[in-house]
Formats: sequence, structure tokens, C-alpha cells
Amino acid sequence: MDLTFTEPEEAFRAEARSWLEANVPRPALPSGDTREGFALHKEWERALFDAGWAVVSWPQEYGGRDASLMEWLIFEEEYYRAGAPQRVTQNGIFLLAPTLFELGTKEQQDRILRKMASGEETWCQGWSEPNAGSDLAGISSRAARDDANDGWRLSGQKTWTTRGAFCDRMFGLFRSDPEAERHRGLTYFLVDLHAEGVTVRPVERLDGDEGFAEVFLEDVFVPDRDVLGAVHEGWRVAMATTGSERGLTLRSPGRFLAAAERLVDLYRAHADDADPTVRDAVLRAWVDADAYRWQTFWTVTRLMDGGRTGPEASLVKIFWSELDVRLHETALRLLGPRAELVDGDDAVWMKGWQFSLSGPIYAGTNEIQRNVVAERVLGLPRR
Amino acid sequence: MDLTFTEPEEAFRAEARSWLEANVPRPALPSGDTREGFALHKEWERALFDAGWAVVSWPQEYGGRDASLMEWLIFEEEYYRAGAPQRVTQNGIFLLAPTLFELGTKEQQDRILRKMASGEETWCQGWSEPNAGSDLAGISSRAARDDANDGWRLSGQKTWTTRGAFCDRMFGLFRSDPEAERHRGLTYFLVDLHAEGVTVRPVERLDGDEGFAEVFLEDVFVPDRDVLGAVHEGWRVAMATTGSERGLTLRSPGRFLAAAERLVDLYRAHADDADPTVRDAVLRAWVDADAYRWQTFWTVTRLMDGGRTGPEASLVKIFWSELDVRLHETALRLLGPRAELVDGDDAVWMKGWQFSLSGPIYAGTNEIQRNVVAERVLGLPRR
Amino acid sequence: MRFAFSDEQLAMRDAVRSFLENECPPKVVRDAWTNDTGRSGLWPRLGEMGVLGVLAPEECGGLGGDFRDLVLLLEESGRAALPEPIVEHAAVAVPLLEGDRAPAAAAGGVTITVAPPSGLLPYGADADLVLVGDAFLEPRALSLRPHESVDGSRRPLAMTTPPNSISHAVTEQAALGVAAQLIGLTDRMLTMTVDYAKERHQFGVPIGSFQAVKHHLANVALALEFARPLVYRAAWSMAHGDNARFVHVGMAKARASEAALLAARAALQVHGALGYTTEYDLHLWMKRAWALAASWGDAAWHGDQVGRAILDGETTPEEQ
Amino acid sequence: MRFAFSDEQLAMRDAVRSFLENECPPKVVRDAWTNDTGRSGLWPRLGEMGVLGVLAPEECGGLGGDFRDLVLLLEESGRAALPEPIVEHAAVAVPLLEGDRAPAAAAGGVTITVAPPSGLLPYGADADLVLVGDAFLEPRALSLRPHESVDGSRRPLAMTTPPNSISHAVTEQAALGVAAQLIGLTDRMLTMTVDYAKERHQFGVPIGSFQAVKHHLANVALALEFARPLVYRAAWSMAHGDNARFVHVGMAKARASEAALLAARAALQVHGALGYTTEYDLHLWMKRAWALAASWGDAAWHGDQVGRAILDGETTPEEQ
Repeated sequence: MDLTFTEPEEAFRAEARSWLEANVPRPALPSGDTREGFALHKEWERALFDAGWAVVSWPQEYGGRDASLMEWLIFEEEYYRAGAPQRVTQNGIFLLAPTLFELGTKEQQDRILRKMASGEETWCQGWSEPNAGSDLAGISSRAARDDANDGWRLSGQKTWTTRGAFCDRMFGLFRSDPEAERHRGLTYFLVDLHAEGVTVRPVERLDGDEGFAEVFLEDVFVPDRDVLGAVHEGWRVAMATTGSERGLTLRSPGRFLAAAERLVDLYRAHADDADPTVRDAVLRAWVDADAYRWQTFWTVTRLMDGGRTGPEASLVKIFWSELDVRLHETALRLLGPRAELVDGDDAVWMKGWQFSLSGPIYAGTNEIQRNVVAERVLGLPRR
Repeated sequence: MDLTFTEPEEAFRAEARSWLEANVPRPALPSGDTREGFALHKEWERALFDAGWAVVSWPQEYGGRDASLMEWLIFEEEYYRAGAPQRVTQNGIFLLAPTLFELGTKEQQDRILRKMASGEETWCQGWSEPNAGSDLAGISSRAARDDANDGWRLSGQKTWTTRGAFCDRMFGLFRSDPEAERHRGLTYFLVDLHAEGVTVRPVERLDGDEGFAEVFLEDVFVPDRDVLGAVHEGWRVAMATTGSERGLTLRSPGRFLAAAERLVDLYRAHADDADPTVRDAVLRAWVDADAYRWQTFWTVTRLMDGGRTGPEASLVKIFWSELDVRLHETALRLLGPRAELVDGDDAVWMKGWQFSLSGPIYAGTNEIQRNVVAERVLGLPRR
Repeated sequence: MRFAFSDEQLAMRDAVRSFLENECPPKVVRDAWTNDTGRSGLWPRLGEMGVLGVLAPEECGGLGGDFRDLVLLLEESGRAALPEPIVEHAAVAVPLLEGDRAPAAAAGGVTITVAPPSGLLPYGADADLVLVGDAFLEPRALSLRPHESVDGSRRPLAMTTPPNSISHAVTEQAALGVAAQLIGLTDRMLTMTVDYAKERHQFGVPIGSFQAVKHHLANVALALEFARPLVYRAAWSMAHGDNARFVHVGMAKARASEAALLAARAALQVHGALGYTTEYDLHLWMKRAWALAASWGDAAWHGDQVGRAILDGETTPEEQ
Repeated sequence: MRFAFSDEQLAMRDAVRSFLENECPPKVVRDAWTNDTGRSGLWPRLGEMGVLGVLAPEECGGLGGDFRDLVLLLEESGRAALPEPIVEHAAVAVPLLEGDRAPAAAAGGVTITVAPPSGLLPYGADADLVLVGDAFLEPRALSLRPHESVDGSRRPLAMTTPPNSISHAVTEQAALGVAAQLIGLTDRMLTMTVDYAKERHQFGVPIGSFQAVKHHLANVALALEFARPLVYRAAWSMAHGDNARFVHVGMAKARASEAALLAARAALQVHGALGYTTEYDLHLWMKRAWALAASWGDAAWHGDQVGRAILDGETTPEEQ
């Protein structure tokens, strides 16, 4: 056990920090969940990519620098510490890419990964459907075989696709075997959102941004080369990867460490009229973020020794999502009656609060995640 | 709406207060959940009865004074304010008596109620069995017909009977129809614990008192006159009464108002070294008790206007039991490292803490109670 | 001791409830986010019904009532998320008015908002008068800056210099009025969510049959059940002129604020992604609850007031 | 950055775990409530194994190790609810000893307890020496009054005059040692309860299949998962002499205390009436957790220490 960073790790941190200090846009970009903001964020992603910071843990051939998981964590800390923009490429990089690395063909990797990393092609996810939310196996969108054209024809509706209104491509599951039920007979497709038969309707989120979209597919052609993994094996493909090889999660500790520091600053600015219970809440948020940091170093050391992450990932998702809610709730308490304002400098907290509220809902509600912990970590009966 | 007490109510309060001030034993009696303490508490119950305070809300013929529910609440406030002893007769008075008043025969009422109220005959409940805890319908103790002697023969085992080792009689459900299942085919019996075939084994509780007992029954004869309500209808009998006519609950606000006042005193004694979060916890406990008081006045006014209590009783049970746990937890925080001591004056808090922990468990765990609220108050599907 | 409302009070509550169910459906609340005023257009009719003048003397066209007569009506305004400064106007300003302004205010001919310690005037842009300290001023007499609220109907105007002193009476009446609205908001969010949990199916069953969902909603019911009597008790203390009314109002506002915030959290969590869109109505109630829970003293501020009385033996509220 | 224990440290942990599983089953803990000493009788063998002398220099018969080598062993002592003053002795006293007392202490030939700010000496009745401030005194040199603890094995003796000053080092080593024990207690209570929830049937199914039970236990797993690394990190900070170690120990003790109290609550609630009897073993762990969570600074006290550093920028711990 040695909890000091190595010289190479320190050097990596220093390089990241100085580049970010020199390049992070000031003033901050408008929300990337709006059309204008999204375009600006794509430019930022291009700059990140050109400097080799877009996907540090990827192989160099795809625009990465073969960084270790520990270095990836360090980069994330520096990225959020610098107040750098949100990552509009994240769903491709963190959700699709690990699956591509593990189960994609070399042709798919070569064709897709660099453009994904540079933001030239932006990806959104197409998991949820009106009747398949927490219960993903309820998917009813269909894929019909089109032998004549060596491909498939997709029809159905996907919903809650984040930034779907602005992205170029979508990955998702479709029912390729109409006979099969639940988890069986699904295939993992990569869909061009500019293709014929695709209609995208933006949906306004709690904070007013059009961060969601409904995607309607009518007889949309997808060539065989855009099937990821084996036909009818989509569920296994989607669940196969933990993503632990090239980046643990969409929500590494760095973002919460930075948010906790900003919360402490806000507390100091309001310390005179802050009541003692809110002081305790500020401290809890800070300690939560630090606890998440050390739990992550603990996990990453195990992974670098060849371990795998399993259902413990559910513990992590519950922890960061609820920490994020408490952290922003505490900020609003500090702002008191001015918290309701959505213009002015402090408005970032109300926006962050609304964003944080999605954490316990998406990617498996925390109720489902607690079931997973109980059943797969603790071994309680499924029933 | 008039939230002042009427002159008769004030007079009733004054009379109760002065009698209690003159008669409450000093120093406090030892725990009534020990053999010696139980005997002393029976003497106290006798004194209460002789002065007409044992069962204020009962008819005079049974030793009461026909007090209104509001007066009963006032008496409870005064009783706990005076630091009077625990009521070792409570399970008879609050759990069995309401059923006797509603469904018992005049003969049963005349034979049982006065002796119950005076403590001459003490009652314990025989609901739980080793495999029937939260799931009361899992009862397997049997009642076999004994026509020759106009009665029944009971066999089986009851557990967690509070003060069962010291009580004279037990009320409980037994399976009188071996063919019937679950809630059907049960009969409500009144059992003499001194009868032949009864073996009582004391069980030590968390706090070291032998407050529980296991009751083993082997072919115990019970005459027909000790069947309460109709044969095979025991479940309906047990569930029939809300007890709202003559006393709402084992745990009226008075006890928590008094405990909250003692907590405030404890806080004042430790205010210098108490941290701000514990101050907030003390205040919450006090406000909880006050909220319970006003919610009860609200409910009782409705009842006095002819309303009934229903599943809302589950809300009340959840509230007082969790308030009691938080209240005592807060006291232990104030005591800090000295909280672990179970000798000396402050030990009442550790004992009270351990007692409070039974609240969310007995009489239907709070998990079950929350289901009841969701299903029967809010109307969510049972599944 | 009789803790219940009179038949007249309940009848008036029922009348207002059905009026708002008919005239102030979610669409009206939603439109208030985008129309010119942020308001419902129902103000004069609320005046006609006597809602605005409950606390005005009869000779001024009011009902000559007290807070017991008003509290249930404010609760209904919360249940409907009525986009109006009804607490500021009917619970705070009207009883203080003199002269011919009183009848106009009682009738809904004018709209009055009140300056809280923050100096943020809700519905300020469309108000005819503003109560600042103990003076009724015209908006143009003040230096005001427009702001946007997370609740698109509130349109707060910020005073360059917030009022330096506000009477206890104003704080108590405003805080209790808002507490009553929060109770109504909580009740409505709970009902909306129970209805949704019965309909929405996942894993082949209604989500309301999952124990975790049941317990979320049971906890909201619990908070509501034990907060509501504190609000009604405080209404009586105000009507009765009880010396400890600042304590009773403090308990009411603290617990009502906590209940509403809990209800909003549970409602969103149970609704899931659907509740996370502005196309669904829940957010209108949720955002109102966020704004009101923090206005006229949040749970911590009132808790502090109560603590000074209960733990430290103070007998008067703190100066603001 | 490498956050893992060495193979040697893990091997020692495994050895101690299996030793305690065999030699310190629940019956031994239970007997300690009623025997003469309140102890397990395993002290000399713990000395032989080197557990007591981890922090003693090799020339004194110790292992010359640091807190990284000790923390897992103390966690095991918590898992087994070992009724011994092992934290006071091995984590606090041993490294401070000089002369020929050190070998004896490392070997388990003597037992040393430590006076906390409360002046309550755990296992004081059977101790050979007491560390008071910076002095090792014999019990008979002190004026002591026997007390009963909710944990029948602890047998605290109260000093008539508690120590007026205790070094930061002592507080930090004791608090971290107790934090490690609380992690072990939490882990064990969670395991006991999971096992029970699998076996116990109600309504025809294992109670562990009810979502409310699942979520109670998932919450304990959550608290444990994020408290444990804070304890190990603090162990490294102690070994490394990190200037902020008082902050790291504070976070560790605060979160370990909260995890253990949560685990005790959940364990009892899931066990129901069975867990409420002293015939069942759970109470032995629960009561140890209650006692240790409050000793050497409870969650609030350590939270205050951490707050002074993080929020107020203090760089040294508060004087006691």
C-alpha cells in the first residue's frame, strides 16, 4: 500500500492540468443539451481529441494515449477541477465503446472509434421505450430481416435518448426474433439517425433544455455491418462489458470532488447566516466525495491487479447519484429564498439540482440497483 | 375549532394531577418486567383502581368513570408527566378489553373486566408463534373439541408473550378447524395460565429483563365460556375492534411528550458540549411529540363526532415507534461515551433505547405497517 | 378541546376546491408560465367568492373572518398550484389595509404582493401595490430588477434594497399561509403519484405493487398526516392571538416544507423519466413546492425559531 | 498510487481470522459476560501470534510494523467481537512502551488499557497497567469506581478524575483502532442478518425476498463499502505520518461508527423478536457496536474535527 502518486502519475497530472488551464473555454459554454451549446461542445471535443485528451485510456491508434485506469482517474479529477465542459461524447465513449472494444469487429472499431472520440460522429443510446424503462426486457421495437439488401429493417419507438435530437447515430436493442420473449431474440444495432425513416422529436427536460428525444423508426434500413455482436444475442452483448478496461463509469469521483469544493466555497460565502445543520450537510457532501474517491482507488487497484468489477457497480451508482442529490440540495439550502432563481451566477446550483435528480432514475433506478446489491452482492433470494 | 380545554376538562386534569402527585411511588418502582417489579406494579394498579384511575374511559360498573376520549388523553398526559409506573395491565386493558366490550358476552364482561382493571387477574397476549410472527395467519397451535366437558383442548406453543412469566391469563388465537387454512378456522380463546398442561418459560429481553415468555400448551382444557366471539371466527374477532371507543392505543402522546421534556432537560444539562446537530435532533424529537399530540386531538375530535379509526392507525404506529427510537438515540448521543453504562441515573436512557427498539418490530413490523398504509390508506395494489 | 373545522368552513373549502378543479386545471397553471402576467386570470372571481376578503372586515366587503376561515382555502390554492400571490394578498396585505383600498383588495380589484426579507417580490411584475415593511407602495416607487424563477409563473422582481424590518405579524401570516399551500401541494403530488403507480406497469405488474414504491409513498403520507394538524393548530393560534404563535407557525412551516420536499422527491422518483419532462404536469407542482419551501423561512430557519423557544426558553421571535 | 494490502498483511489477516473463528466463537463472547474477567482467555496466544506486538520494535519481540499491518487484525477482532482491550493495548500502549515492559506487552504477558477523556477504563478490572495521559500507572494507584456496561464484557472502571490531557497520537491511534473494529462488527452483523433473512420464512417465502428487507441490507452494504476504504486510508496516513491524519482518522471513525449503528439497527429490525432476546447471539455484536461507536469520539465529535479542517481551514486537531 502506497497512497502517494508515482512520478509518472504526477507528471501526467501536471501535463493535464496545464493543458486544461490553458484551453478550457472561458466563460463556460452554454449547456450542451441545447442545439447551439451542442455545436460548441463538439468543437471543444475536437480540441480535446487533437491534444490527445479525449480518450486517454484508449489505444493510440484510436486517439488515446494508453493511459492506465489510475491515470484516467487523475485526468477526470483534473478535468472537473478545471471546470471543463460537459462531455457530449460520453455516451459513445463510456457506454458503446467498451462494448465495441470487447465484441466489435476490427472493421467496426476502425470505422467508428476515432470519429466517436473526435466528436465527428456523436452517439446517443436507444435503450428505453415507452413500455421498457426499468424493465428493459420489455423492448418491443422490431428488426425485420432484409436479405435482399443484406441488412435489417427497424421499426418502433425509442425514448429518453439523451441529446438524441443532436446526435448522428444511436446504439440500441431491437427485437429481431418476434417469437422470442423478454431477454431473448434481441439484437444490438448501430443506427444512422440521418437515415430514411427516422424521425426525432426533442423532449424538454426538467431544467428546460431539450436534453431528451423520442426517436421514431419506420422501416429504417441498417446494413449487417452495423450489427454489434451476434444476431439475437443483443442482451448478452449489452450486458457483456463492465467497461472496466477503459474507464469505469460516466461518473468518476473527479466530478463530485470538484462539486464538493464549489459547495465548500458557497458555504464559506454564506457561513454567517448558515445554520449549523447545513454546515453538517456541507461537510457530509465533502466527505462523501472523498469516500467515493478512495473507494474508487481501492477498486481500481484491484482491477489493475487483474480483478473484474461485478454487481458492486450497483453500490457505486447508488452512492454517487444520492451524494449528488444531497450535495445540490445542500447548496439550495445555503441559497435559501434565492435558490429559486434560474438567472444569475448562483443559478448553476438549481440547474445542477435538477440534473442530479435524474441520477437515481436513469441507468436502472436506485430501487432496482438496491435489489441488485441485495441479490447479487449479498446473495438474497430473487423471489 | 377551539383548542382550549373546557372547564370540565381542566377540572379533570387538575384532579388527576393532584392525585398522581400525591400517590406516584418515589423512588420509581423497579422494572415491571421482572418478577419482583411485577408484584410491586400490581399493588400500584390496585391503588389506581381503588381511586378510579385504572380505566378512566370504562363504564363505572367495571371500575371506570365514563371519561371521554379527550379526558382519557388528558389522563395519559398527566400520568406520564408525573413519571408514574409502567402499566403492567395494559395488554388486557388496551388489547383484550376493547374486544370484550364489543364482542364478549355480558357474562364474560362481568366476570373478567373488573379483575383485569384492578390487576387481580393479569393478562398477556398469545398471538405470535415460532412460525407466525409478522405472518399471524401462520398460527399452528391447535384447539381440539372436548364435547364431554363442554370445552376445548389446546396444544401448541406461543412466543414473545410480554410478561407471560408473571401473568395469570392469556388471550390468543388457536386453530380450531384443522382443515381450514390461513385466516380461516381460528378461534379466539381466553386461557388460564395456571391450568394443567401449561408450561411457561421466561425469555430474557435485550435489556436483560425476563420480559418475554414462551408458553407451551399440552392438552390444556378451556371451557366454552372462555371462547371469545364465534368458534372458527377468531381472526374476525381479533381484527374486529379498533379499540377506539375506550382508549386509542397502548402508546398515547402523553408518554412521548413526557419523554421529550426529559430529553430537553438532558440537553440543557449537556448543552455546553453538545454539537449543533444533536441540538437539532433534540428539537425534532420534541416537535415530533407535539405533532403526535395534535394529530391525536384531531383524530379524537373526529371520533367523538362519530367517526371510526381505520388503517390510519398504521400511520400512528409507525410515527410513535420511530419517534421513540430517534428520541432515545438522541439521548444516547448527548450522553456520549457514558451512554453505555447501565448503572447510575442516566442508565434509564440506555434501557429506554433498548425498549424503543421493540416498537418498530412488535404489533406488526413497520415494514408491514407501511404496506398497510400504501394498500389500505393510499389504495395501491396488493399484488 | 375541539379540533375540527365548522360546517361553514368546510363548505367554503369544498366550494373553492370545485371552483379550482374546474377553472384552474393544470393547463391554466402551465399557461401562466408563458402568458404576460404569470397569473391565472381568476383573481376577480376569487374576489367575488370572498376568498380574497376572508380577513377583511365585513364593512369593507370582507367576511370578517380569521385564519381558521382562511387556512383551508390556501391549502386548496396549493392543491391546484394556483398561480397567484394569494398568500401575500389575502393572508398578509388585506388585514392591514385601511380606507377604500380594503374593499378593492377584498373584491380582487387590485393585487398586492409583499416584500419578504430577500426582497424578491413574487408576481411583482403584475402587482398594483407592494407591502414594504409597513408601507404600501406602488411598484414604480421602487427600484426593481426582474428575475426568472424555477417556477415560471412567479416572475420575481428583486428590490435593490430589501426591506430592513418586517413585522412579526407579517412574517407569521405569510409563513403560515405558505405552509397551508405546501400541505395542498403535498397532498396533490401524493395523489398524482399514487394514480400513476397504479397505472404504470413494469415487469408485468403495476409499479405501485413494489414494496419500495409503497414505502416511498407511505413515507409521504406519514409526513403529511403529522404536518397538517400543526398547520391547523397554528391557524387557531393566529386567530386566538396565542403568545406562542410564532412557535406554532414555525413548527407548521418547518414540517410543511419538509413534507412538500419529500413529496416532490418521491413523486419524481416514482414517476421516473416521465416526471422528468416538462410535458408532464408533475413539474409544475414540484417547482412550486421548491420555491415555497424556501420562502418566508425554510425548515431550518423556522426550526431555529422553535429551538430558541423550546430549548432556550425565549418567549419572543427573533428580530429579522 | 497503490491502494491494496500486501500478501503478508493478507496472510496474517487470514491467520487471525481462522484463529478467532475457531477459538473465539459466540460462546466465548457470551461467557465473557459472566466470567471473572470479562475476557476471552486468548490473550497469551494472541501475543504468541504476534498480534499484540505488531507495533513493537523487533528487538522487543514485536513485528516492527505500522498501522497498515495492524488495521486488518483489529477489523478481525471486531468481526469476532473479541472481548479484549486489544485496541488500547496493541494500537495505543505498545508503541509507547519502553524498557522491559515492551516485550512483556508484545507477548501478552501483561494487559494494558488506556484512559479515554471520559475516564472510563474498558476491561479496567483485569488490566495490569493503565495509560493515563503519557504515564503508565498501576490500577491501584488510581481511584476507580466499577461500572456496568451494556456490553457485559467491558466492565468499565470510572476514574474519579479523568485525565486532563491526552495526546493527539493516543486519540488518533485509539479512534482508528476502534474504527477498524467497527468495520469488522458491521461486516459480521450484515453477514449474520443476510443468513437469517435467507432461512426465515414468513408468508410462505424467505423474508430476504421482500424488497424492504433487501433495501435495509443494501443500505448497510453501502455504508460498509464506502466506510472501509476511509479506515484503510487513515491507517496509511498514520503509518506515513501524514499531517492531515487527524482528519483522515476523523472521517474513518465517523463513517465506521455510522455504518455500525446502521448495521445494528437493520440487523435487529430484520431479525425481529428473535434478535430482541439475549438467547440469540446478535445482541453481543450490537451492544459492542453501540459502545464502540461512542468511544474515542462519536461520529459527531469526529465530524466536528473534520469540519474545522475542511470548512475552516484549521491544520491541527482541537485540544481535548
